[in-house]
Amino acid sequence: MNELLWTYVGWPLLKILVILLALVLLAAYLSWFERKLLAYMQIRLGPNRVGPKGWLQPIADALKLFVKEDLTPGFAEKFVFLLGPVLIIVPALVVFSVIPFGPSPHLFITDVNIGVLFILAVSSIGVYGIILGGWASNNKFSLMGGLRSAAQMISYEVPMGFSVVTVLILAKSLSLVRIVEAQKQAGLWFVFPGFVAFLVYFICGVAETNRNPFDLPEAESELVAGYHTEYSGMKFAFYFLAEYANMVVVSSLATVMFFGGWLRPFPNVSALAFLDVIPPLVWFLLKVAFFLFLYIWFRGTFPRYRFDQLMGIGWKVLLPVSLVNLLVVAYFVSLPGGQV
Amino acid sequence: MSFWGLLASVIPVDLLTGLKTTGKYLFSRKATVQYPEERKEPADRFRGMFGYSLERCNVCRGCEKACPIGIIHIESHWEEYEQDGKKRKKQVIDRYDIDVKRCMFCNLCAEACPTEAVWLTTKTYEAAAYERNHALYFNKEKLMHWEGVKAFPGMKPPAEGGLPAFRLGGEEEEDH
Amino acid sequence: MADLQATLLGGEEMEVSFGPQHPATHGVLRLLLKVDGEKIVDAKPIIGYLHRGTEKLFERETYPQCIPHTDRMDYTAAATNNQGFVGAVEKLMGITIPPRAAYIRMILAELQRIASHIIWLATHALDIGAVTPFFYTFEEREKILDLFEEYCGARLTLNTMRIGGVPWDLPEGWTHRCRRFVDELPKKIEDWERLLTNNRIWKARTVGVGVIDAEKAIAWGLTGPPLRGSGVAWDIRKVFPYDHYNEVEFHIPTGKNGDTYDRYLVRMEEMRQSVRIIRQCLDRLPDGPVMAWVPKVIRPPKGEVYFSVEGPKGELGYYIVSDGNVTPYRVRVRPPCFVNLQALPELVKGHLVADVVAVIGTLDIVLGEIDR
Amino acid sequence: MSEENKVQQPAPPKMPWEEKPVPPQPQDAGEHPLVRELEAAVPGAVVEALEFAGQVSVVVALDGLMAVLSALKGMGYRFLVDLTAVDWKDRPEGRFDVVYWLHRHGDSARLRVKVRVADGVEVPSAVELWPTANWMEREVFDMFGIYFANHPNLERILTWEGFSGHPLRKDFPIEGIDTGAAVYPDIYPPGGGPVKPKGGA
Repeated sequence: MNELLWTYVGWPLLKILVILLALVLLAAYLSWFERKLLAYMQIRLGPNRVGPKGWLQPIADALKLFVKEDLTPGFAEKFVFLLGPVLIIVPALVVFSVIPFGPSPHLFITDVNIGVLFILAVSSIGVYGIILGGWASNNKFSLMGGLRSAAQMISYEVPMGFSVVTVLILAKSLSLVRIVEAQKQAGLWFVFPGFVAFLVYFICGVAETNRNPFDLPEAESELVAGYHTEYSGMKFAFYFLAEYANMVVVSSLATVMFFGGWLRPFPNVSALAFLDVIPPLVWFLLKVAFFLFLYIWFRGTFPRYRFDQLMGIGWKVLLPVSLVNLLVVAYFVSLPGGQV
Repeated sequence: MSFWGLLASVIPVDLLTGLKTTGKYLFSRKATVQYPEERKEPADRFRGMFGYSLERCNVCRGCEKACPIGIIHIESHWEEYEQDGKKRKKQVIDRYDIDVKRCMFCNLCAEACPTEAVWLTTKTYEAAAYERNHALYFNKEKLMHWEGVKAFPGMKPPAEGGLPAFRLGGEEEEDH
Repeated sequence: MADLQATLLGGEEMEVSFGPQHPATHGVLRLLLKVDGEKIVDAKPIIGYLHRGTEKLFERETYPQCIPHTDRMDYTAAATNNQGFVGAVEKLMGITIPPRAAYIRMILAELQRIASHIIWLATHALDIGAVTPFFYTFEEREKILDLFEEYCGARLTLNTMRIGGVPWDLPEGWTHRCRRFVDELPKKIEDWERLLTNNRIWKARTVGVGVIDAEKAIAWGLTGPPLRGSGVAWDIRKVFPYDHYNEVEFHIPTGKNGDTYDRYLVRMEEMRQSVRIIRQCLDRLPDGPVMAWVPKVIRPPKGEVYFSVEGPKGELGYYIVSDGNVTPYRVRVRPPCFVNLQALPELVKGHLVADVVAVIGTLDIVLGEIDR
Repeated sequence: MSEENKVQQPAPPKMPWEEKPVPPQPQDAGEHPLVRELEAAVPGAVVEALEFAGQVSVVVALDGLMAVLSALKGMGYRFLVDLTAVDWKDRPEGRFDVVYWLHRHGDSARLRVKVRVADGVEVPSAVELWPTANWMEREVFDMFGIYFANHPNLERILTWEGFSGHPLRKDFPIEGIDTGAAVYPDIYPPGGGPVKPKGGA
């Protein structure tokens, strides 16, 4: 009985707690990493005052946001205003329950056989947080930010879905663990057969997380701060955290679906076996870090698209490209012996 | 669209050049000056905190007249004294106030001064205060000692013999 | 059809108060936008938040005392403001300034033009979402400010020209450092252009945005880069050369389409032309005095004079009416930003909210000068 | 150096910047080509023409202003550089000068047109001819209180709605007026002068 309790309640809870904590810390440190990296690209030093070399800056930021006065504008719709941050942070964290960080069952919370669907479904709830937050603030800039975000997320969900389907065809499974294993069996990362799908996926991922060059919902120079203009203190911290958590999700998914998750490059080439000294978890994290670096690099380099152009790219470029790509991949897979 | 145009739109050379540029700067020398620990030394002609020398001042009131916003306030009286058996009169300063909080550091007072008794080339700029009305209102004692002003390293307040780093303005000419 | 669309799809128009506290309005400009969704139906600029009554203030000050006040109008281009004012008074009094002073003025003015264009580029790119050029450009601007500091002791509000010349000679080694700076600058400009000029996102945001043709630009009184962007090669430095601009070679860059992208290209090229002018000035810098003989008390004769210089933003004119006193009777500043901003509703109509910030950026306004 | 040498070498000629400046003199410009051109287009329009420092200004009568301005625009003056006003407080023939400063691109000719108006008299608006006159006229209205007839939107531009007075009039005190906008009068006394210690002068 005791053992049962441990297996079904204790251990999962512990794992959830660890991953949650690690995730929140990761998101916080991601912001530090971003500030530092951006600063270095912009020939300055970035945060370096709190703690040694500025290592404690995210903690200081978190503390500041904790103790800050939590303002609710007088004209805001109080309940919905409160609901917004909750709706955005919860899906962002829940998604992590199905992401496998490594091959051993201790390294993921659960392996759902519809993992990809689960992620797509849950993460789209996040958009409600943005829309509701923007609407409830009763601020025109927030409203515009919320609307932009809604339109953006909906339009980019479609090509993203199609590019994910490409992977599903290749892996013949919806489970994320199975997808990685399929890549191991095939002996090659899915990014090679599905390069176009990967590109579409990553562009959509950048757009879905509202990051530069698609950071329209919070475009600072146009909409002040977009949907979170009126938020302060912890509520703002939730939005902030969710954005970074979402970045990690998109990067993790890209890693799992296209870059072999925890696998080393060319998992079946024995000449590269010496790479196995690096444990799978580290491989996974390295790949995720690379995508996060890309995110920040983009932010440091590109201007911002305009709203109509953003929609144009989503519907007129990415959607047809992902559809055609899907058809092509499906055709090759359906050929006799077309198993990748 | 031509083939090359299509190719150019597929391969985002323009975006990659941008990424290359920022990537290059990622490893370049950083421009930040870590302020309280490091300080850039202002140029010799840098116009900062006032220096004022009571001995040099001959109360011509040129600075008071030259100031565009009238922040210099001078009061004086005549005193008789004997020199070589002759009775002479000289002006003695009672009050020499500069309202530094309103100063725009235009240097017109220093240019008007025939004796170089007031100057701005002190390299000193750290005069911030929590309360500007009194902390940044300098009378002649405060001006001489730079009360509440952090002198730039190497510079001394006029009372301790600080001299201008550079003579900025004021033609060399005899007193009148 | 359009009517049907309007009844079916057209919602209510929304009024958005864009500024005066807004990150992209370059100070305290307020725009009252009427938007239909994100489309601009009407824009009404509301200005005056920074009005300090400079023109009234001039009537109190003596002529030399006016100069520091001119610094504070277009605070990103103090040297050209000084140049305009002292030029007007010199014209009023018939003063010829020594050639060395004129060349120093030209060097300062061109450095200031580069510095001003750098601020424009930095904020313009920032408004369009590119953060990084801001820092690259400001590093160069810092070098210009260092040169200013070395010459006149101030970095922003320079007060660096006097009626009859410039107050001081160049410090030792200044020309050398200035030359080194102008030699390095073109490489840096290339770097900035690599981030923007061919970038498809930058092009998407600027090409075809805020178009104004030459005819309209003249009617709206646009001057400076906004006018040149529309294809009118018109520059006070060429049309009414002041100082010694007739002795240096440079060309006036012009655009074709009069859109934001062309104005961007014009300004980038102007920086290069300024470098070219500075190089020539440094080569030719004559020896001699830097101040003309001027009376101790500046008391121009009765009369009125209008004198304009090509500021970084456009034609900056000073109309001085003198009644023979030591203080001007009336000084009118013809602020280029004020006139250029007026065309903003014309430029943004029918565009989206995001284009408003692009257009504000491309007009390169400084509220200190608009409100005076 | 001997005495002879000194005599033989005449003093170098003074450069223009070493001499006392000669201020420009006002001249009658009735015969100036720009004025004659205008005179030919609108006979009898020019009341007075003056050239000073190379700049031509013509004074026209208020009733002929619109005719003159539209004629000038027809003559190629497409660019209204500046529009402003000057307050001559006690002048009998009208208190204000409204000044138009026009530019022609073809030959870079510039012409200043002035019209004298009394306080309270409306000046026809030039917005129809040059749209750029819109804000300039608003500014003149705001600063001088000169009304422009047929202006599309004549309201204050630099000061706020409800501000009383017109700041650039000569009878407006240079220290400003009490608008009730002082924030902390006890800490920052009105007038803005140096905070004088109590009991001081």
